[in-house]
Amino acid sequence: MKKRIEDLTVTGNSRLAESFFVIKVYSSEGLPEIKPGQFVQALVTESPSTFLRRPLSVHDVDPATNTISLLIQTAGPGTERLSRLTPGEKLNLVYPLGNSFTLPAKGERVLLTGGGCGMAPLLYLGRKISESGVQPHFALGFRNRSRILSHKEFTSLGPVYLSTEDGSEGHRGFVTDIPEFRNEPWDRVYCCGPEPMMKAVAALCRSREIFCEVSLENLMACGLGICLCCVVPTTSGNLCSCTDGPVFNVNDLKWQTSG
Amino acid sequence: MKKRIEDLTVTGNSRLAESFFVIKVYSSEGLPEIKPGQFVQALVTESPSTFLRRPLSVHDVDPATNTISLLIQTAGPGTERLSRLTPGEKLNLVYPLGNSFTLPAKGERVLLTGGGCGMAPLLYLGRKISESGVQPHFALGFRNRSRILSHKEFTSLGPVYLSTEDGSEGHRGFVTDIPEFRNEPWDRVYCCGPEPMMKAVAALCRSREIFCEVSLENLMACGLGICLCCVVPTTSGNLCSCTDGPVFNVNDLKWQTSG
Amino acid sequence: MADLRIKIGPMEFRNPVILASGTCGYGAELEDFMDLSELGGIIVKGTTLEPREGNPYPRMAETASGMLNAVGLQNKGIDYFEKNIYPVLAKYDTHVIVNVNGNTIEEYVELSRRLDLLTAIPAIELNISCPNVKKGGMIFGTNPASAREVIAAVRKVYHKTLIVKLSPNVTDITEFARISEGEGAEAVSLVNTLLGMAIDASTMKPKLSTVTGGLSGPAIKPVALRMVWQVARAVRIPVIGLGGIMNAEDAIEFILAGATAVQVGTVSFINPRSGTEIVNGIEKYLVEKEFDSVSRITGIINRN
Amino acid sequence: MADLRIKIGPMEFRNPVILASGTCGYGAELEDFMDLSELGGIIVKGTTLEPREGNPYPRMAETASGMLNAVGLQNKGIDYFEKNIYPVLAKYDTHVIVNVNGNTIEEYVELSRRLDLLTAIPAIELNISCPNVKKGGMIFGTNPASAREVIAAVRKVYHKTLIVKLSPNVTDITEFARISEGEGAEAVSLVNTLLGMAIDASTMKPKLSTVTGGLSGPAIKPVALRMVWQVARAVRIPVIGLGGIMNAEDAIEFILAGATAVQVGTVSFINPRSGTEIVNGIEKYLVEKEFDSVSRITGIINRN
Ligand SMILES: Cc1cc2nc3c(=O)[nH]c(=O)nc-3n(C[C@H](O)[C@H](O)[C@H](O)COP(=O)(O)OP(=O)(O)OC[C@H]3O[C@@H](n4cnc5c(N)ncnc54)[C@H](O)[C@@H]3O)c2cc1C
Ligand SMILES: Cc1cc2nc3c(=O)[nH]c(=O)nc-3n(C[C@H](O)[C@H](O)[C@H](O)COP(=O)(O)OP(=O)(O)OC[C@H]3O[C@@H](n4cnc5c(N)ncnc54)[C@H](O)[C@@H]3O)c2cc1C
Ligand SMILES: Cc1cc2nc3c(=O)[nH]c(=O)nc-3n(C[C@H](O)[C@H](O)[C@H](O)COP(=O)(O)O)c2cc1C
Ligand SMILES: Cc1cc2nc3c(=O)[nH]c(=O)nc-3n(C[C@H](O)[C@H](O)[C@H](O)COP(=O)(O)O)c2cc1C
Ligand code: FES
Ligand code: FES
Repeated sequence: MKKRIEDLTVTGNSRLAESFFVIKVYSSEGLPEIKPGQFVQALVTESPSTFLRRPLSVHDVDPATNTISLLIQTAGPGTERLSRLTPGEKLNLVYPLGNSFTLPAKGERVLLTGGGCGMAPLLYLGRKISESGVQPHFALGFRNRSRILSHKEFTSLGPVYLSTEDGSEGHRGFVTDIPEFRNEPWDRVYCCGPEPMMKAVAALCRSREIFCEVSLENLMACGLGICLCCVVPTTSGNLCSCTDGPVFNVNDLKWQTSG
Repeated sequence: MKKRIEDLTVTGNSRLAESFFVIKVYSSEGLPEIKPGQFVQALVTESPSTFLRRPLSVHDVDPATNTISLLIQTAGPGTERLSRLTPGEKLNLVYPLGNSFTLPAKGERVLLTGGGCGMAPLLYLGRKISESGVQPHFALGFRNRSRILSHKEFTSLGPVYLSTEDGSEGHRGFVTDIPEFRNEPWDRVYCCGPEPMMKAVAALCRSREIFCEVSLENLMACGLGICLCCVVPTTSGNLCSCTDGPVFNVNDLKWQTSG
Repeated sequence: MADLRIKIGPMEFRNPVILASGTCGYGAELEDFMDLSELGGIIVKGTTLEPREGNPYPRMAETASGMLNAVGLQNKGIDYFEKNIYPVLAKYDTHVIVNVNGNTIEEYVELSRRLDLLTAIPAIELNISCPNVKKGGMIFGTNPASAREVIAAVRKVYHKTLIVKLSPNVTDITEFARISEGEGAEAVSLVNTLLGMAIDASTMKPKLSTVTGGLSGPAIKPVALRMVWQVARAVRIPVIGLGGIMNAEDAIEFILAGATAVQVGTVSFINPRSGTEIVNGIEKYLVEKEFDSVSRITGIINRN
Repeated sequence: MADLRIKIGPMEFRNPVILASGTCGYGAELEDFMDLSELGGIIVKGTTLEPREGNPYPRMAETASGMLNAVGLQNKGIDYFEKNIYPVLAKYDTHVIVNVNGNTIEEYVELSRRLDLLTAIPAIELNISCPNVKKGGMIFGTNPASAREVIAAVRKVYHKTLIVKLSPNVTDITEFARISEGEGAEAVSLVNTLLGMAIDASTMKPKLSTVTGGLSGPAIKPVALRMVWQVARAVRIPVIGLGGIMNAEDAIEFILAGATAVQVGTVSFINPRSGTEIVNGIEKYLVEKEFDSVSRITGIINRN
């Protein structure tokens, strides 16, 4: 799968909630094959304090229209500028980058869990899992009711369980407090979200010996494996989260030591 | 006259000709007194390669609507960004800056001459001269017919003589080749334009002992007299063109030595 | 309310924000934009014994997140300063510090002696780091023996607060800080500009009349911050940090790295009221983080 | 058509554009974006005798028009290189140069000796300027005696083209260039990164695990250009210029200042095909300006 650098055309920008939005970009060259869990490196123009590209997970792919969706949370000047993209503008991407989630085998019970912009890669992953004939379940965590992102598209793929930290909707607490998460016999759990969430999910899965993959969001300069800035300590030494990841099996990560 | 730093609101942006445009900005605080020849320092946002403010002459002032006009030529990334300003956007200015042209006495015969973006300060100067009861005449020079800027507003103030380098409209040659310039008994000549033009005008005026003021466009960092980067050699030593100028009487300039 | 006061030698400053030399004129130029009495102090233009015309135009080139200057210490000399500028400065309700320059040790000494007599000037900043003059300047600031000699000589005749302004164009800036401390300076300030250069590819010529010039602005902030951190760990006298500060957050970073005070330079060209904005921003930060004084965060990154 | 060929020692390069060490991996990572055979050469990752894990995460911080890195020479060591990487590199139709690092002179020498035997590697770049390792690295590049010693020692065992990569973190870089020339290096390359630092005001902590790191990108271009200009006037061996080159215009500025060739570093992170774009841009410039070869403009600003 060749990586490319390409000017895509913004075809949509819709706000999901305070500080979350979805950008759709269209490739006139025709999209390459993109695997769930892969990401793009987006060039942010017109933002004087943004020097490097910004890594963003592929949220969804529509091969019929050659369109990629990106689910973005405003975190600073770079994402703020992206939030103001309007249809017709160009967005230069280097993509597709990184490895991908391992798809389940037929008949496995799989849970996709995440929160905030960590939901980004889960939609496309859920779609691919669903296409492979397996039913994805989703466990999504939010701070409170007002921070809940629209998740219609998730619901169309499988059951969605919600948690909010204050209990204002769904189960009170974190995703790991959702009864379906704790009690059902999952074969695989996929997770993307803030580091504490991923660590909690990983701990739960380890204790129950569930296969668990997480998608890391380490700081990146290149996204191409040439700067070695995005490393994560693993059982096989420091690996680049941009090429050996961003998806890692939690058993390979040395999380106990790094924080 | 106090200088200020203020967010003004863009109320208009109209293209005059290939690479020339006029921006109108509105001050909700009410404009201070602005003298002809003064300039503003405009903050260019969203242009990563533009670090410093950009000096721009006041092209026109409408005290009734608290609006300033700027006539701008696209020269690089900073002015290019300004050319894309749209009504409603803010433009942060430090202004009013610099000295000003010396207004003529009643009954004097005055010629305002310039070319390209050097026309910028001449409209407001012409308006002020006209308001003082003196008839301004204008001699405007252009490369060729297609580069001629719309000058309706000049025409409404006084006679306009044109020159083009290729003779495609008006007199062939430079402004100094315009017969009215050469032959009429001017008491005062005011000039703003490319350096070769200003030097030619200055030489002609000196030889005929005509009072002549030019507005310089030296590179500036601050526009406030604090960086000492914009100096011009004068008979009284190096002076700041941002505070002692931008308007200088040509007799005070040591142009012979500087190039 | 957080206590923003800081001390440098015997001087107490209202707050740690000082306008940097060569970027605030004599203060008056910025009075339309801010109240100078809200600042910790101002360091006026580089001053010399004799008047100087400075370098030929062009003296400035914009660079990525910064600028080069080659002003070359244009000023009217100490006689003019005493007669025409000092009387104005003497009325300011803020610390006014003079930036002292010379071609020779004798010139530095003579100028310092004259400034020692001006009661309304409580301190001088000895500039041994100007990259834009052929003689003196950075030559003193990049050679340890010369640095020691000029600081010692000035110290003998100057009895008030002596700040030495260090050059970043050296292998080991802590060496010069230690020399300053050893020779009795009350503080060091750093950094002056980095020696840089710009070329216009279209004309195939250098952009500055002097070819090289001094680089300032955010581009140099990482280097300045590193040097401030190194120096703060190497000496006990207060460190005044500068280089690329554009806002309160930048200023706070220097303080966290160990700077007792900061100077704001190039930013004044872009935002002429940044001085007081930075004062307010530091106060806001302290209040939000629940520190009762700025001294609580000075050098905090080195504390454990 | 302009002749872009340049020579460094006995080597002829197709054109003066070389990918900089530590910013192009082993070349393969960029092959999807450009044809490496269109480049003058590539300098692969900093290599050491023994494998290295590098520094802990975080190793990177964005700065104004630049970035800091603290990778710390993570690599798998020369054994792994010979067995697994060299066979791939040997097939490239461009000059492949290895960036050589060590903790001790012995390590530099042993590594150079091993590389001398690899026939498809026509040159090494001796990195005496890495700011991100505790031992070796910049310590050799900021002390003239150590620099001389390590260059002399490597020169004895290395018989092909020896390029010495100089540190900008020195008072006088021409001294190190002259030492390199004196000890028989075929060329010098400059600059490596400037030592810098970044702090996160909200967490009150340094952004890098190592506190300080190496600054690269356009922020440092004015300093790099100045040093290249100084060095080009100080030595007769070719100078390879780098530091903040983002496009052909930047590269041309280095050549006008006296660089025989240029390296492109950090820009590859932002535009992974910038290498060939810069080659094409230089050619276009020469044609427009009616120069028949790149050598006609090398150091042109010094010619009158
Ligand atoms: C592989 C990968 C995939 C990602 N996918 C998405 C996505 O789909 N949607 C999305 O909204 N974001 C995603 N991110 C995070 C996103 O890249 C950052 O939020 C973005 O770079 C911030 O840029 P900025 O200029 O807006 O903010 P900055 O000013 O650069 O940063 C603002 C704050 O965010 C922190 N930050 C910046 N980058 C990261 C990071 N990579 N990880 C953690 N903290 C960071 C900074 O330290 C700072 O505190 C992903 C990151 C990676 C590495
Ligand atoms: C007092 C004053 C008044 C001015 N009034 C106007 C005006 O009313 N309208 C207008 O269009 N322009 C005016 N200018 C010039 C204007 O400031 C520059 O064109 C602008 O700064 C260029 O910015 P940029 O980022 O677009 O181009 P840059 O990329 O900065 O520069 C593009 C090219 O223009 C040259 N250049 C930049 N600034 C100047 C300058 N000050 N003088 C000469 N060449 C320059 C550069 O060397 C470069 O070759 C004025 C300048 C001054 C000093
Ligand atoms: C135009 C200009 C003139 C300067 N003149 C002086 C000077 O006379 N004396 C001095 O010590 N520093 C001088 N400096 C250096 C600044 O005081 C300051 O050390 C440097 O610019 C770095 O800080 P900054 O990045 O905040 O500007 C000058 C800087 C600039 C940009
Ligand atoms: C992430 C990173 C890793 C680097 N690794 C090395 C290295 O291993 N050896 C070396 O000599 N230089 C290394 N450098 C320095 C670059 O080769 C180059 O000298 C420097 O980045 C300045 O050039 P630039 O501004 O074009 O990037 C590295 C730079 C970066 C940004
Ligand atoms: S981000 Fe550069 S190697 Fe991963
Ligand atoms: S532009 Fe700074 S003094 Fe004139």
